[in-house]
Amino acid sequence: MADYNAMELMICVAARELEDGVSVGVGTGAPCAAAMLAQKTNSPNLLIMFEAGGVAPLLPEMPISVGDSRTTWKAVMASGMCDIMETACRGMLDYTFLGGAEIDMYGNLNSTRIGDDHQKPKVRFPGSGGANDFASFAWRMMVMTPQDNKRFVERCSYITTPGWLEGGNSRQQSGLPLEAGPYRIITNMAVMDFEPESKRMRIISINPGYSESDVQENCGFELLVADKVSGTKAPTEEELRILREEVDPYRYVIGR
Amino acid sequence: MADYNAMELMICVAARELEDGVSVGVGTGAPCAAAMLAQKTNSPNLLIMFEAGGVAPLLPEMPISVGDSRTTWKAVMASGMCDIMETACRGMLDYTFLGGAEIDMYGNLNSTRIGDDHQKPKVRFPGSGGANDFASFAWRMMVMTPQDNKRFVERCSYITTPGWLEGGNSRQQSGLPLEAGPYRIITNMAVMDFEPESKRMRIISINPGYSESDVQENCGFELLVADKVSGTKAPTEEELRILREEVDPYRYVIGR
Amino acid sequence: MDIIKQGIGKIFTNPDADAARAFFRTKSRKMENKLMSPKEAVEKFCHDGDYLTIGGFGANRIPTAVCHELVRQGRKNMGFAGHTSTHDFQILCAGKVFDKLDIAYIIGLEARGLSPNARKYMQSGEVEVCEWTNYTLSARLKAAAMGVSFLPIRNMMGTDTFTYSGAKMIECPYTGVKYAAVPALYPDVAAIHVHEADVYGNCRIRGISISDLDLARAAKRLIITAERIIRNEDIRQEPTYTVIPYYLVDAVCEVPYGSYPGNMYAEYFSDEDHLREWLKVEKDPAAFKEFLDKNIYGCTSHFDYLRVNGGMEKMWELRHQELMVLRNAK
Amino acid sequence: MDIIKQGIGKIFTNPDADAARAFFRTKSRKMENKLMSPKEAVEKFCHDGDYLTIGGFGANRIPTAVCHELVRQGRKNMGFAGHTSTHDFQILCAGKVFDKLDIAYIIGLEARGLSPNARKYMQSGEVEVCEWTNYTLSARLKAAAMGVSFLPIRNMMGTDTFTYSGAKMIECPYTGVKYAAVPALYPDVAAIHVHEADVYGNCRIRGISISDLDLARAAKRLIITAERIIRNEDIRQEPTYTVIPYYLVDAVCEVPYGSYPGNMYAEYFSDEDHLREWLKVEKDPAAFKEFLDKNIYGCTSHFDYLRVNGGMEKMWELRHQELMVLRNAK
Repeated sequence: MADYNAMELMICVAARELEDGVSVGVGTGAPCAAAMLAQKTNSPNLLIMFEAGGVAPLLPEMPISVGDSRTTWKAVMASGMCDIMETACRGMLDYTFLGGAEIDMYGNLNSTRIGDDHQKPKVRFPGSGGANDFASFAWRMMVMTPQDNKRFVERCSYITTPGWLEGGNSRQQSGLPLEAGPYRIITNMAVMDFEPESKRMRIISINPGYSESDVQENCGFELLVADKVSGTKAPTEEELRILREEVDPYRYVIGR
Repeated sequence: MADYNAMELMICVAARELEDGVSVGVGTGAPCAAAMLAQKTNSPNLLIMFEAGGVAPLLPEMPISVGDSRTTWKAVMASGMCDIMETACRGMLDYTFLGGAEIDMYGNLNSTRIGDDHQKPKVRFPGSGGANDFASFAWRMMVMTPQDNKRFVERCSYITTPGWLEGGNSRQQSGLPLEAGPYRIITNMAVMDFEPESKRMRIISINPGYSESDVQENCGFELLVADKVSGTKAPTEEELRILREEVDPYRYVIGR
Repeated sequence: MDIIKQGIGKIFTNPDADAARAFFRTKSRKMENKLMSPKEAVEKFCHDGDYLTIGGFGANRIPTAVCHELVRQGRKNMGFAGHTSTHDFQILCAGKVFDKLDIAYIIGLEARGLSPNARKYMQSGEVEVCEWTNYTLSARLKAAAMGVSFLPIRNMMGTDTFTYSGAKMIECPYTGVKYAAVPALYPDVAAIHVHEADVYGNCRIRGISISDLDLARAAKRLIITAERIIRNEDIRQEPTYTVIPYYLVDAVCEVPYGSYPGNMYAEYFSDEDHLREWLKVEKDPAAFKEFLDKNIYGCTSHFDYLRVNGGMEKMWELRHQELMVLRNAK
Repeated sequence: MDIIKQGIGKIFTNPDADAARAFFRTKSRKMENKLMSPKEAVEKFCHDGDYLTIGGFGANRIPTAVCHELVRQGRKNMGFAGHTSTHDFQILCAGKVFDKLDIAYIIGLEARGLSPNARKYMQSGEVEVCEWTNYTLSARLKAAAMGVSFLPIRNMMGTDTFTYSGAKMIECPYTGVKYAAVPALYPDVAAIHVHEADVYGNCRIRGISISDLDLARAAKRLIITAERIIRNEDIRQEPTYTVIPYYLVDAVCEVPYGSYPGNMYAEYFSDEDHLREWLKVEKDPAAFKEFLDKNIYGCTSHFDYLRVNGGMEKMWELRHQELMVLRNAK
């Protein structure tokens, strides 16, 4: 069996979620690597969009910015932010990948601040950027993140980006587009989805080398467990080869 | 003194209203002729816009459509309808020229229908097109039209395009942008403005060969009369030469 | 939401953004070859009762082949946006293709005069109408393109255009100023003529775009007719020029001189003689029938239509006329 | 208008469309030569207390010369849109140019990491903030570009981003669905870097436009920096390519390599070494001061800044890097 690190695993798992011919809104780093890997494996017709305007580029290498020239390299269109976000809002964006300093049991994300004084926060993060936008509009939002008690919290101290909000049908009542929301949380330890009624995070697959109790112990809230929990399939030799040789040869992402 | 017809007079009078460096939204025909004449006489810096997207063309000849290739001939931009109308809505459009089957004492225009059954009108006209848009947004709306009792009515049977609505401050209260509205009505007989308080149509200048009573008799409502009524200045030799030789050599408009 | 006032016009399409999202979710994102004839495209994507919108500006950059096909195939009871429409409207009236109509500008051909037949149809009572303006319909398409169910705009208020429209008057939540809210218009199907497209539907347009960029995004199904097909490599060489991306497009039809008898920017001027003949023959039912038989019903394709109207020689004359104006006018 | 809910954030600019109209009425429509240096442009059009917006995307197609000038001339107490901002934000923080901030994305340089100095400034309590998102701020600019005071959008709801924003929740008058209404953002002044402009301000951009077409229309005063000046005849030869017309523009500055150290599509790649150095020196106040003296305070122009960072040789290296990616990547 191949040797791989947690980042490589998460990227491979994420890539497999992108069925052929779907659209995905990505940022730099791991999400972009997952999209590139998917395009070279199970989803040759993957439609990649960048929030600044790049549409369906033939990515020559990992962009360092979602607006740099690589995001429109041999693209079919160099558009703008409103066009991309409005395309998402019209229902044309299937997937997006996001992250944050905190994630809670309903998949809400905090990328704004720690500390209660909003005008003088203890720690300031970049803020929403396009995260709130993509999470509101894309049908399915996914997260790739290392998992620990500090990051996986019962309730985000600040919700930058909507998950299922307060669970149940709270998102449906919020005014956000119907039926869109968090779909998969992919960590170094496991893969989670959300239980359809309560919208609480739920273990559906456990990564090689970890147990259910590892996953639960590294989470600041109680995780639900699916009726049938599978073992996450390890990266294949072929996935790793493409990821290492074609997607990220300089190990910008997988070297972390 | 030069010999000229009513159309030539109206075009010359209209052109003189366009001070140097203002912007004007025009259609085909007489408005376009007036704009072209102005550009070649008193307003070399006139900014001409067409609703379909043409911006500041060097018009080689009269367009037959506000969207034909002449409207972007050596233009500075070939844009679109929303851009033009939104530019007007932002307050960047100074003048526009419009017309209609009926015009009333407040400068409202009917270009929609005659007859009360809206679904089965006695006579159907083209409708608003961009007229309601330009009249709502441009600071000053002007009309060039032959004058008679049937066209100049106390109240339009249908208001397609806003003038001062019901007069007084009714337009101000309507929600339409503030301080914009009808400015000059230029007919074969006279030039009218609108009395500032009541917003009723008012004679300010009478064309050569007509009297105040001619003007009043060919109007279906009582015209106010400015304190000082001047005589409309006839077209100059130079204006006529440019109009006939450079603006409309085939007499598409001035031959009517 | 307080509605201060509202028009009595009927709204023919559903402005609900979630309903539109549910449709767009099912639309393919694959880059597939979508080449077909206008005949196939109309058969496949235009149905009786559908709401239709035509791109371009009346007799400029219009998808004539699709308009003719709709008449030839006898589509009926469609809804239509009489928006920046002139000759396209005239063609559709010749076939009585629609009986529900959003009106901005109809029956006229601008400086060329009015269409007697279109006017007769509009005075017959057979068409249910709702009034808007050119910009208002553009804004309705823009709302749909933005994926929202309404937009606030500042015109129409105080006029009968508002009264006979489907607009509603609301107040700005920030300033208290009154606005006309207009409902998003998501057409079931739209047809747009462009300069160049690849087989997947990535399109380039030269000259004015009118309302077509929003229309392409608002429409549930989109038929592109193109002057010429170019390679996907050409598209990817300069992605700045792409204004309609492939995933909006359902059919790509190569139709040279596809805007004829209309004008096509930097390609050919309008055939004013032919347009004048249209307006003239409409006055005489027998002559009009003969004219339609010759130009539409008797033609099997757009090439056929070009052939009966002077063919290549005529097209080169119109091309010359356009390029002389564009390149050599004083 | 029923307001269901509203954010507690402060709105720093007046969204009123009639107030904006009154300003735009006074703006010149004459095609006049607007060439000047970035120094003159900033002196003339950027004042203490003004609300500023910067075009581009953080370290892509940014008007670096204007950002440096604002710091060099010591502008203070400005409002700023932290919208698609990265290196531009970092520069302005170095000079503490603003103290009122609409936030979408700040302090980060994307995959490059966070700016220690910008973060420190944002944690100091010296800056009054209001939260939004990238699209939301784009929509606020779009509202202004459309000449209205608000637009309805479908994000932010249910989150603290809404709570700490200035948005208001309303209902669609057609569907009853909840929307976030966002207020128009009319910046006092904006600066945008473009590929080509004529002396009047007619501009062309290649590659992505981000939010710059709306920004150019929303801003009351607009400074253009351009890679190169082209002739008005060139503009008029192909009006399709013009995306910013002259009447929006107040100043035109020719600034070759004007986006340096940022990326400029099809011209040159970003100088990643220089950007890394920025992030590094910010950790050490003495080193940072020295760095700023060398790169901003001690420079008299953008050419000077280029000179101290490797001059023409470095620029050709970055150009090579960009064109290799664009033309020759596998």
